[in-house]
Amino acid sequence: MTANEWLPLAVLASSLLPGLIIFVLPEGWIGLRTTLNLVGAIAKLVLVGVLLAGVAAGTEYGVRLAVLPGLDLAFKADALGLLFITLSAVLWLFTTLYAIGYLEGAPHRSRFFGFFSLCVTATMGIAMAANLFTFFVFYELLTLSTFPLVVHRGTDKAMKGGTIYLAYTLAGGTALLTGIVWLHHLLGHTEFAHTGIAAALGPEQAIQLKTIFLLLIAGVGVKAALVPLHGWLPQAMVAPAPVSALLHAVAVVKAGAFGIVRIVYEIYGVEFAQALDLLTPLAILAAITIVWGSFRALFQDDLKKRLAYSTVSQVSYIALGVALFGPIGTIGGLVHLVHQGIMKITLFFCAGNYAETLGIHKVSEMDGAGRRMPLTTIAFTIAALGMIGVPATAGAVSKAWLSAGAAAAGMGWAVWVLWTSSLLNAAYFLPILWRVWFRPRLLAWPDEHIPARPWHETAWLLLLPPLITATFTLAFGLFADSPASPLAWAKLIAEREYRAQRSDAPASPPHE
Amino acid sequence: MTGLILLPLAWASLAFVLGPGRGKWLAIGGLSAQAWLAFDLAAKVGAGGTALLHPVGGWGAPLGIDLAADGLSAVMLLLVQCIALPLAIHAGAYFKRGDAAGAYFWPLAGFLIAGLNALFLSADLFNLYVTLELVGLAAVGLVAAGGGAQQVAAALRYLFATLVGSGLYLLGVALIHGAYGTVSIAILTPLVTSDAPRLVWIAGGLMLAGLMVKTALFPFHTWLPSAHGNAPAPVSALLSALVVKASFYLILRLWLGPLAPLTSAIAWLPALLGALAILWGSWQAIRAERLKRLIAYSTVAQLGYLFLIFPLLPGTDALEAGIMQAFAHGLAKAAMFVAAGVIIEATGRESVMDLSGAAGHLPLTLFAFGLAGMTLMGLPPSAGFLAKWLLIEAALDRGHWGLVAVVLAGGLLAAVYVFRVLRQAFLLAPADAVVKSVPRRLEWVAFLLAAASVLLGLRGVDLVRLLGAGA
Amino acid sequence: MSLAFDVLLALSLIWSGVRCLSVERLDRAIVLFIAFGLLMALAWARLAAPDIGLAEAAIGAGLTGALLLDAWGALKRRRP
Amino acid sequence: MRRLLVGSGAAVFAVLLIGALLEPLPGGIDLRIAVASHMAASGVEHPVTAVLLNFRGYDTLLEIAVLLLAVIVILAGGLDPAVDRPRAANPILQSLARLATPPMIVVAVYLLWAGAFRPGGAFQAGAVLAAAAVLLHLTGLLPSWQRPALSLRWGMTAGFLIFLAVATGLLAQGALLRYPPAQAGLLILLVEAGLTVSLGLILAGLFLFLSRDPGDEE
Amino acid sequence: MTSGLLFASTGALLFALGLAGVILIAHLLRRILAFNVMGSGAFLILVGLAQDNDIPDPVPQAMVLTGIVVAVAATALALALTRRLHALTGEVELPRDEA
Repeated sequence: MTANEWLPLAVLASSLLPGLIIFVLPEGWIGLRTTLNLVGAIAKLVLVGVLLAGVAAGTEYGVRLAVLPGLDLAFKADALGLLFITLSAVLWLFTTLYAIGYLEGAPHRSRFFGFFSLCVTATMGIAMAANLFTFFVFYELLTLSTFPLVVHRGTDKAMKGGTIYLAYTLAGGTALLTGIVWLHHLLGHTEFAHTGIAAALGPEQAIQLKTIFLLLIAGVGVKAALVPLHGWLPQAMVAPAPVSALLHAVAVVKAGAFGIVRIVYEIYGVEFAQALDLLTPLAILAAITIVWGSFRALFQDDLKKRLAYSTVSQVSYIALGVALFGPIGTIGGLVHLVHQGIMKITLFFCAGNYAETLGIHKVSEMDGAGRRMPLTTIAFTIAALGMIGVPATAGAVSKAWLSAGAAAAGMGWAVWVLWTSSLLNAAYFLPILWRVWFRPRLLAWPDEHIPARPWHETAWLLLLPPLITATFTLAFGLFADSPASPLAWAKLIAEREYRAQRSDAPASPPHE
Repeated sequence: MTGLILLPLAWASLAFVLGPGRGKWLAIGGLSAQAWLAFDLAAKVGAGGTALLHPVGGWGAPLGIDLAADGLSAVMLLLVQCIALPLAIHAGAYFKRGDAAGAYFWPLAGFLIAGLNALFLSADLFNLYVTLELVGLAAVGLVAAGGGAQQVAAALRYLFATLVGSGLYLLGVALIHGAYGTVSIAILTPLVTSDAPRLVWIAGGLMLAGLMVKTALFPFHTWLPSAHGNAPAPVSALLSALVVKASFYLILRLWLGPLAPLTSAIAWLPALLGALAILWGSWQAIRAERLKRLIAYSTVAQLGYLFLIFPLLPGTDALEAGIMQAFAHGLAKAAMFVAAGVIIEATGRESVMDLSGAAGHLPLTLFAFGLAGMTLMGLPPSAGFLAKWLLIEAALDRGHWGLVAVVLAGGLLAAVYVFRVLRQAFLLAPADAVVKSVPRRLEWVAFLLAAASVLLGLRGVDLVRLLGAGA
Repeated sequence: MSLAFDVLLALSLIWSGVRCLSVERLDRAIVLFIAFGLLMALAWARLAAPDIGLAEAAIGAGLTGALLLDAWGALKRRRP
Repeated sequence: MRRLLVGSGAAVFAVLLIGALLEPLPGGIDLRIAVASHMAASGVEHPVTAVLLNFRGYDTLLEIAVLLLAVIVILAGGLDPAVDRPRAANPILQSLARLATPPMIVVAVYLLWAGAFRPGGAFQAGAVLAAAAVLLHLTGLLPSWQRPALSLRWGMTAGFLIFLAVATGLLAQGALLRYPPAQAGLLILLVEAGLTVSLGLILAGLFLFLSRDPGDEE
Repeated sequence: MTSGLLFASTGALLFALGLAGVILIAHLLRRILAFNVMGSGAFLILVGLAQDNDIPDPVPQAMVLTGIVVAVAATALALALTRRLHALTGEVELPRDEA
């Protein structure tokens, strides 16, 4: 086995093995558990770094294992996959740090971190899947490994949220499976390829292909929280804050969005999907989701619920980008995959901090929190402004490319959708910012935990992660043109995805 | 090949001579040797690509009885030894010294396993009847052993079902013998044609019906939940994982062998019953009050999948789907019953509603239960998923969308009852809950079996290759 | 002549079979069953199967009959 | 309603079956010739015994296992602490039973020996032995069995173990139970002798283990 | 009609009778009787059908001998369980299964 073959497996193993060991560790072995977690997370980052360098240089990483005759579990690390892998690996490290701080002293931590690691392993598998079959395997594993995290608190409310989560995702998985087996039956394989593979079938199969597309998108759309399949996401906010981070930024909704990208680009191929008239309905669905999510977010008093609806809306930016025929839209969608993750995880970290430190769960309780927890609130503010798309933040970059992509694809209406959404974003985030910074505190905090050292506004493990991710939010906006930015990588992907199908990759960024 | 029959017969009878409660190490030693023999046989069959034949007495059919091992037999034998050995280790820890239920466990289990191995190797219809009786009576004995009224009633219910089943089968054999003068499968197969006399059609129907009763196919399933739901955990595991598969195997043998020219007309009947079994069994599992009864009804449902393959036979992937399902369910169900045994032992409660907090106290067991549940739900990467995949592909191959729908619906229903348990277990424990400590070995057996049912999903290709040998 | 005997024997078999399953009293049913076993032994003899005849008489009628009677006794004694 | 349904179903089935039985059948394989031509190598002269212990001896091996299994199941079923009911001790019956026992044993031995060339054999012999035991029990001379002692367990299992050992030993001949024609007679007699004793004990056991009256309150 | 076929037909009737009995009769002891009648029917067919012209065929005869012994084993077992059930509950019929 060559290095190019085992590297992808090592990426999986770097979270799988620590996870399995953690499962059987006695609850009290905190030191070893923490070490395992961090060693795994850092090892993964190192491995991902090696992969990034290799893929940028054009090396191909891949390995496959026959599961049934004609059916392979296959992995590859390509530019698109690495975008997702890098995002998850980086955020996993911060989420782990945050979770260690957040769960200090809580029961069942071995179980929690075990499933946590499995969850990330599943995400890595999704990112590196070289065919739809492998994608599905890890997609379902992700469902299963997140369920125990969602219900971790063991309360009736947690169970309700968990059950709804399962009902949606398992039903979605069933649709996805149907589509995949059907496709496999028609094509004999489901390997991802830059030009797509569905075009190999003749036009007489158009109806079947459209039905399969519907099934596949319904399957991944559940996790991507496309309206009307989004109902689980607001319910799942009962989970502990690190799990919300996982659901909204690191793994679950991202897996769905990533699935849409793979299916459109590498199963159907953009050209063929366009020829089958699949892109416009997808764009419309994404647009509806964007507006509806933002609209619902307006009316949520529960902070995490508001953030959850915001996710519903923001993740569909990715789907919209994918559905905009042309490389500029693609770049916008892909870069938002990263940007949304960075921004949303910051928001959830901060929400967790408010809840843990002050007992704040509702927007209406947040008056004056900025003065009590200035650092947390600064991070929150940066991320919220990013979500709105204020210039100099990562969000602005995404929206600029998406708008340009919509214009280039001749879908002027999508530009309006983006503007509407930005206005709604502002409408549900700015009141929060106003409350935390400018409204005076009149009442006592609902449930305040005084930190051990009073000059810290909260435990440093809880504070550090949001500050770092907030910094990223700014950096990715300010230095979008740097070759190390997510935008540069998204361009690389778009170039590779389109090189096979279209000649001209975009050279210059659109004007903002 | 003969070692797989002789060894368990020997250790079973010696365990009886040793006396009540004794024979554990004899059994574990014997089963280890058997496991080696089964792998060896699989390797030989797989390498040679043809069936191995052993004419008992040196006479050869039709005068004598032939033993035959092809890929299908080899797979089933592997299944038996791979499940029996861990279960023996489990049972060794489960039954305490002086436990009435365990007093004769070893000889009974030995005869059961001997009967199963003999059944999977036999190529003679009447000899198969004897092995069926050996398996059936040993299984009844295991259910009844040392039990109270409920267990005895369950055993009696089971006894009559299995006797009716073997009676119908025996009559079928008698008619076949009357028509052709032989009971050797190999000789009968070319003799039976689609213009066979009516007697042969009746015989085929009787044999299949009898075996369906023994496999607890809906609507003949009524004996199963009480038998599997009331027996001690290792017994339930043996019964659900292996015993019902034996009669299914025989149905498959007949269907693909001597009865092949007669079955095309009725191929939809087993599939229809199988579909009803999936729906009804799952529904009952969803409603069941006791944990073990839930698992037993899940067996009723999972057996239904086995019968969905009949309209797809012979065809690509269909047989593979059935056997993969049998294998996956065997491992997973054994794991699940063992896990349930651990939970009941630890909490002292049998009802699903009383499971709150179990996940906190018995994380490994619950994890095992979850893994086994994955296989039952057919979620990847488990072997149950591969079975589902193969089944759906085979159904698509023939354009049978109805079967696809049933398979998918069954998976979702399974999720409902599996998560019903997991959900309850994840709830916080009531303050007054007392949890006994259980030997870790019990937990590990459940985990290993469950993990095997999942990991087999990564090596399905080997199973399929072996299955193709000598078919 | 021998066919007539066979027919008579077959009819008696059926009659005793039906009766032993339908008769009201359990003890009579068991006795009828033993008679059924003995008739079976005769039938085996008529079918040129003396080995089975012997076994049927000894095991089928004899031992099974004894077991049944003993069980009947036990069930009856304990009837409240 | 259920009675009517099942009853008429059974009737229809019987009619169909009889109809099919009376149809002419194509001539099948006739094993009588094969049996006859291999009798010389079977080691016995009675065809049924040859089939039972040689040609299809494997069936018989498993059948003994079933019988042994039945005893084990009865024991495993959980015997209550037994109250052995004293049988009505009728002195005349007792002396009759005492008188009858030795001849019954002789008959058993005869049947065993006769099985080689005429109807009879281990099963019938074992049954006679069991009958003797039952007779002794019914007259109150032999108490019912409580818990099988080691010797009794050996006795019930010995026949099966001898059979199993012979079957396994003959693997050296190239196949399970492949008797070399020269020694076949002797080996079969050995197996049958073992089986007679064990079958006698097992069949008696079926009765004597059961024939207790657990929890008889009187 | 040969006597073989006559007894085979008798066997068919007895089998059907026994089968109906096993299904319909609730009293366990009677059900055991029915099972034995059913078995006898199958045995008669096995030998009777092979006996079309009065020369005996030892192979089905040996099979029936095996079958009879198996049937006795099953009967003894059934009786043991019936007695055990009666000792525990005082019932001679199976209780209803739990829901």
